[in-house]
Amino acid sequence: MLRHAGRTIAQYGLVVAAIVVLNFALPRLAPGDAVDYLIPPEQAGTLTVEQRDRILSQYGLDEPVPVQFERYVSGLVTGDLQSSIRYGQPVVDVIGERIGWTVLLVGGAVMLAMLIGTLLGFRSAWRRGRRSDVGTLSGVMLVDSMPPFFVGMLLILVFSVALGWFPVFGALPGTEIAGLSAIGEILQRLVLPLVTLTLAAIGPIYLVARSALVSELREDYVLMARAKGLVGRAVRRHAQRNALMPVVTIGLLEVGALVGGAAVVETVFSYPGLGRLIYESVLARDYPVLQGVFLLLAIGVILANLIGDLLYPLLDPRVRRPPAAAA
Amino acid sequence: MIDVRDANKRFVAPGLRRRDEGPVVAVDHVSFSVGAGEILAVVGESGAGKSTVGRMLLGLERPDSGEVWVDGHELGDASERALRRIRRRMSLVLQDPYQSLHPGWRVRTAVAEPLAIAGVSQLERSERAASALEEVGLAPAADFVDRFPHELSGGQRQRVAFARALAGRPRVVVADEPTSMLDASLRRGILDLITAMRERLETTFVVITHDLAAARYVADRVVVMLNGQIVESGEIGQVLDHPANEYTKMLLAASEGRLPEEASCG
Amino acid sequence: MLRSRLVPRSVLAGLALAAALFMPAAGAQEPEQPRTVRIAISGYENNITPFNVSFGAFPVTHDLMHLVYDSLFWSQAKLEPEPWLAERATPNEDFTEWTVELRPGVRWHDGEPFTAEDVAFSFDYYERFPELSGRYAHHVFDVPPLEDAEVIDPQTVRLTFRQPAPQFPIMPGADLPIIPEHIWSEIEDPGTVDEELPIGTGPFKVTEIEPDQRYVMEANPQYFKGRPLVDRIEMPIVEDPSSAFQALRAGEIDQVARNLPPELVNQFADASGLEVLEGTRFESTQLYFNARRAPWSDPAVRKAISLAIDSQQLVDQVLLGQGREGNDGFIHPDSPWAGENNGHESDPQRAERMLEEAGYNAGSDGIRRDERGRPLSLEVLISSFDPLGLRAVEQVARQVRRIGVEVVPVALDPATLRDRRQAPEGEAPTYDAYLSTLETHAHADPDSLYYFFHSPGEKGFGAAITGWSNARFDELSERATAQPPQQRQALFDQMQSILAEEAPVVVLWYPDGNYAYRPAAYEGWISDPGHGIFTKRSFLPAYADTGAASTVEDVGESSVWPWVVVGLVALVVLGGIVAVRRRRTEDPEEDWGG
Amino acid sequence: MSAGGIAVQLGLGRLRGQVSPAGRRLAAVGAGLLGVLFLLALLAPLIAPGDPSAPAGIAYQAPSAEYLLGTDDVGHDLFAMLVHGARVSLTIGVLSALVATVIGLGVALAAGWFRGRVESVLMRIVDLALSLPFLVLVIVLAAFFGRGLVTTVLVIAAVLWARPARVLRSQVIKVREFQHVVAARGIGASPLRLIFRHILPRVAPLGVAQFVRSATIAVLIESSLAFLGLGDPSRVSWGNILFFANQRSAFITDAWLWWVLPPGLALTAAILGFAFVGYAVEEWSDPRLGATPRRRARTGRPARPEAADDIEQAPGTVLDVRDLVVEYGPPATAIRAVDGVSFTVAPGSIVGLVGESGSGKSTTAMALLRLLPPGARVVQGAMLFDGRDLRALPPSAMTALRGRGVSLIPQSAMNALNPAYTVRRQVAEAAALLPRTAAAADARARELLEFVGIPSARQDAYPHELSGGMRQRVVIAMAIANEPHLIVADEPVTGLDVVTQVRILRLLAEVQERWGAAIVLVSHDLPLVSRVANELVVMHEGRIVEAGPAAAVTERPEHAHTRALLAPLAVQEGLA
Repeated sequence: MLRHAGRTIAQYGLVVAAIVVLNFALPRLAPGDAVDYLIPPEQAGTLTVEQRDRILSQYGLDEPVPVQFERYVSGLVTGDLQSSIRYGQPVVDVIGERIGWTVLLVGGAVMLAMLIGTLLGFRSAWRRGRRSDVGTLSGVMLVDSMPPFFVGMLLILVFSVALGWFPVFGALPGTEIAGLSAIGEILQRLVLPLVTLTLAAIGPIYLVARSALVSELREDYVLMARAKGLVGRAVRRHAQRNALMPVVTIGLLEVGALVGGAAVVETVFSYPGLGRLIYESVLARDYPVLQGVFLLLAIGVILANLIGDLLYPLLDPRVRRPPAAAA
Repeated sequence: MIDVRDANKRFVAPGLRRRDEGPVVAVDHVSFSVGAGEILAVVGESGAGKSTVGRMLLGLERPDSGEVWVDGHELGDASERALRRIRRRMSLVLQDPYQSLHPGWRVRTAVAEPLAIAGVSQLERSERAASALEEVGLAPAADFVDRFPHELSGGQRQRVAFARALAGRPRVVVADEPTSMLDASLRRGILDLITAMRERLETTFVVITHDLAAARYVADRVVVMLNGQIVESGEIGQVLDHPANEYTKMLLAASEGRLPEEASCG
Repeated sequence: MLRSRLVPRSVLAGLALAAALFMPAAGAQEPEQPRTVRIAISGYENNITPFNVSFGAFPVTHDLMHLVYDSLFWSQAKLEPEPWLAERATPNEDFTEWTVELRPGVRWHDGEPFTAEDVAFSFDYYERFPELSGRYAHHVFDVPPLEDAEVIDPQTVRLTFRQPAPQFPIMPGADLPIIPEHIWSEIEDPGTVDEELPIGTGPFKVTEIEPDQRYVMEANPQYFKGRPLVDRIEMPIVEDPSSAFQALRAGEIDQVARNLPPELVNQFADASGLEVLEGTRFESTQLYFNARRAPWSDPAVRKAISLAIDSQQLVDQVLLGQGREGNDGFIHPDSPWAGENNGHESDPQRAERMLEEAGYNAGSDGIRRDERGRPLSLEVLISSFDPLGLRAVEQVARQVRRIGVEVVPVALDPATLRDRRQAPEGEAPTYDAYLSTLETHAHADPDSLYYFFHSPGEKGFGAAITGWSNARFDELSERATAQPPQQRQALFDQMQSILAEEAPVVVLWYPDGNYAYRPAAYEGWISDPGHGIFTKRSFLPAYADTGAASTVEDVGESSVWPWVVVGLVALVVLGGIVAVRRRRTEDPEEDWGG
Repeated sequence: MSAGGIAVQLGLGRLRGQVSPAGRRLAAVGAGLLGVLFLLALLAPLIAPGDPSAPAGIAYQAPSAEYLLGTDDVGHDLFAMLVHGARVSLTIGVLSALVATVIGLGVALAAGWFRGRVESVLMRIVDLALSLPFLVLVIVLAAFFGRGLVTTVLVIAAVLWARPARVLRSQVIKVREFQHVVAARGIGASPLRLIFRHILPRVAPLGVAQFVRSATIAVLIESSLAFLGLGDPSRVSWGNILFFANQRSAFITDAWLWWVLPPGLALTAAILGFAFVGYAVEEWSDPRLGATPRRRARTGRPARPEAADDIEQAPGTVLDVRDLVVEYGPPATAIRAVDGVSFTVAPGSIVGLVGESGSGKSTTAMALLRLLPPGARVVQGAMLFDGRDLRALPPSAMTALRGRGVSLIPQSAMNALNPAYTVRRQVAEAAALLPRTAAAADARARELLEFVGIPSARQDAYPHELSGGMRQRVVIAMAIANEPHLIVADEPVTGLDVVTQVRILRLLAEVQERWGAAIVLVSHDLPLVSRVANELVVMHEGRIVEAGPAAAVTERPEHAHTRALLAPLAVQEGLA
């Protein structure tokens, strides 16, 4: 057990190390640097080399790459993620201001998508081949096939502009209000982006839930459950429990994909999440922010794996209590 | 022809299992030998390590310790390339006739595969494949060469598997439970095929089976395995008529539908 | 465990809850509330100090900051800027010294009095941090170089320049935000982001900063030009222009601090509840040649391309007529400095003749070659986020192809684009040309021709921008900068003629300014040339349009089509519910199959 | 390119599962959508001749006869743009997916073939690639290579390859152990031969599924990139049309109707086409998903069969099967699996139903419980049980009967237990069918498990912790939980080793003695069954060839087939 844990940790460690290196290298491989973004175009061409270097030195970007890397790594060790070039604030603060919105939006979307996708998928699997299954299947695939930005804009058009039910942009209430009404308005502004992102995430979860249950329903224990006299829900319960594992796996995989993928939706709705932060930081070559966000994402992916490792034993006793070797 | 000396093999349980269970012992200090043209039956329940022994004979598994000599070559330390050369003089027949043939290949292609590997020309290949098919009782071969496995019955498939195994005129054939998936009425035909081949080609056979009746029917000698160890071995008549080991006795009794009353819960 | 039977019920419950929660509150605007205007801005500007605004990344930067800070003068690109924090500024004979008398009784937002010390400190401070202050500082350290700022008395400061600075009231007088000494003297790193920092003398105080989401400002009741007519400005950040105008149309905001895109002008002008105000924008979009690189170093090639470009067609096609054709003399036709013979000469025949004469003959593919056989293929760098520019290059390519020159657009993200424009020290940049847009400063500042086109030297940037240099132009511009702007016109005319003949840049167009707003929220908007209507003067009683206060019914404009979609969606949903309900009555479990 | 076409080309039709009718319908719709779009792309120069990016008319025109979809902001003919855009979007989709799948396949083969360290390293890289935000990659790569078609394809492939790699790797590992692969290795086949002749073709169906799935994502990514302004704006693609539409306020004017909806819907149609086809390919590549649905479509619901009022159950029988006919497949081409089978079961007796595979014995058994596999149906006959015709019972009555009146010990009892629950819970669940308190059901479960030989110490085990024999005992405990009159045991000892087989049969005999239940014991092993059965029914090709008391049948087999079933080896060698 210990050796296994040790190896797992070592592997995760390697992944993190690789991510740290990539986080550092990838943004720097892109042409241009922060100064190219910071300086107004009409002035950009007028900077002398010395002036440019002075600006770069402000952000420690004039040092040789190995020195920068060393500073970055030692900063990581001490928990210092440096300061954003674009925002002038510590990266921790910049991310801190957005992570809540991302958790709300992406977390909410994943949960909703998991819930709806699983319910619909199970329902489809149970009625597979019948009209309601084919209807749901093609409906979900249709929704899944619409580019999220397209969905988002249509939603805005219908629900914001035509109906006026929901605001067009932003996460925060337009005016300073407190308490319940503020929460209400925050939720109200969350609805459209959340719906868009949820719709974008439901597809894979639904399909996995459906196919997982379909193949579970072919298992002999389901036949046995029916043969021993169980009906309807009791039979389904047998199979659903076992079909949950792949659903959880895909759900956790979706989290990572959605944080990045949310950039488009967050742009359409001017939602201040991490996806948009990544997008803008890439454009601004804001290396410290990129390093910070990617590290966070990497940790998130690893956490999702860990959560998976914790959840699987709950879902599957074969993981929890492996058979004795010689059984 | 075959000489296994004190071979050991352990497996680490794969997958999600905890690692502290310790490795599963598959083959535990096994030694036996088979003479040229002999038929050896390896008998035991599932999980006794029979199949691992079979795979070792082909170098598909390497022993952790001990030596496996086949036709004058030691397989345990041989390079992959050398192993491939040795294997070309050997052959393998597996249990499941539904899986042991490539479902997308016609019978002709499947049977000719060992010949293709040996570099036999296209023309000669199809001739020899046809004659191999007729040798195993699929005559006329022309009726079968263009069929796909799913167009054959289980017994026919297993015959095709034998035709393929024998097409390259191997010195040694390892047959892993060749009859266990077949209906009772087909079993005998396959076993007869093995003895016939031995007669005609002097091929050495290692037949792995849990079926004592089948073992008695084809084999010259038998090795009885339990939990990776050999518990008894010898001339087939000798062992089955006068079993010395309790386990062998129990197997015999069960195959006759009797159970020693003291036997514990299975 | 999950029970799929619960789906419809829980969904319905959720919908009901959502509906209860999200029904728009009726009568949001109560009479007792402070007058609030909601203006969508296009980007986050940090804490709105002159050192931290997004370095000019967004066009609204300037206007946003001038709500908080004041400068000594206020310019509307006129010859005589309006005194603002200064009451008057008097030059010495050769314009190297300016004595500035300040307005008395002005206070900072935190109550501290504004004095000459602050002005002197500001000039010193900008000079200390030339790199960081973005567009503001270079006016101090570069054009014209400041030598000394000396406090004469609490209301008077004397500024000494190393060279004659005849245009001082306009630049930097009208541009440079004056910052409070008592705050900034403590601050070593001007890039510090501190929400307490934005203390100015301006008409509005910053009260809330939500990064990437919004700013809130409140009126400065003690403002020396009178209490602003608006009590509170909320500025949500909406980067996507489409969303911003959607929000305006949906009534979520009252103004968008952007130019109304040409395609929306008519629609918004006709929309009930919205009004569109025209105003002069000192803005231009132009093609810059890299004049260091052959064959673009050949004036004949540049001019030929300029002649091949039909600027009016670009305006018609891309700007839908909402703009004016380019001026070969560069300066905006509405600028007081514009030359006499405005306009763009389009003459493809002459262009072809010029190229023939210069020896560029067409190859078999119709593309002309230079003497070394290289095709005249102009790679134009352009920001992939500039749709109008992308469209313009597309059209230019078509026009220029007619004279045998190929144009290859290369769309890049802005940082990459700027990177491509640079070259390692001592080497010439390798791009051919790029498209870019310039704002007010380039057209309203009398020294702009000097900055942009003088050969590299103490003050000129010319080489850095285009690599173009011309001795005659240098001489003319040097003479011009030494004179007060009012007396330069003749020189300007000559300089612009040179530009027109040599074509280091080709101005494609000057867009019209159109600004949409919701009169129901606020209707005092005025247009400040070069600033649009999002300018502090729009909120000041002395300037704002307080005329006919016609009540406008605030009805969200809507077209019939979204309703069709709503109807369809509703139908589908209803159909789905009916189908689901019908199915639910069937028992999926059993069948007669067995 | 339909799934079927690929299958034919690769000669893989026989490798895989079937595609369900629903899957076939979706595939047809998907192939139709893609067909139309590909045709549009192919014929673009004919449908909309000329350069689509040449300004055709006045900007912002509504659709008209001249411009079917109106014009955009600079007067491009949007219909021409749409048609030509299909080329770019589909080319990028297909090419990127191809590159990604090939890379993924290569990585999967390398990892699955070499295993060990190579696999660890490769799979870590896959993990890494899955967690990389693609936006940065896109900008970096686009900056290095420019924004051309090739770059876009490479960028998208760089984002996409990891998923196919992961999925295909596990398939490679599985296929590597397939018997024909092992056999080929056993005769000295070279790695190249193994990979290209054996493994690749069998991984291919999943590869095709992954390719189609990648194509969906690729089309989506391309359009998203273009929409974000990270594409090549000079390329006429659907995403690019949408980019300009959004940038030029199409959503605010009515222009969205002809400027946004068509490319948006075209994108949706392309992605949906790929997704539908991909769904069918996935069913086809994974036998677990496909095949016929469990029940027929709603329209095909047959009328309730007439209760066989006129037939009286033979006296002194617990079960009286008369002239039972079961068919598989569509009526026109139906195959008779059971063809006029009649037999009776006396209370408390064991009837051995014996025959080789395909003889119809298991179908008969499952028909008794009305748990026939998909596609099978009883077309004739009566199954009288306790005076009622099982065939004619309404579903609710049949359900009520299962587990109480008739119970089943299914084939492959190894898998008949739910891996997620303890065995005691599963037995208690069966016991709780009768009105019992939870505690009583649990007590009953303990008692039953004790009876079948599971000591209380092992009763809280999960199925996987028990040996095959013990699992079969648990299944028997479940079958007898409510003291049914009839137990149908379908091949209860197949797959167990010989010693265990005998023990389980002995247990069944005990069950019959102790509870007095009649047992229909289905098996292919006549000698084995004859040891416990009172009566034997021998089946061959759907018909009964011989029936009678066990002793009579085994000692004086009349039918040649019965003789073949009776231990052919033993006859010759005299064993047993």
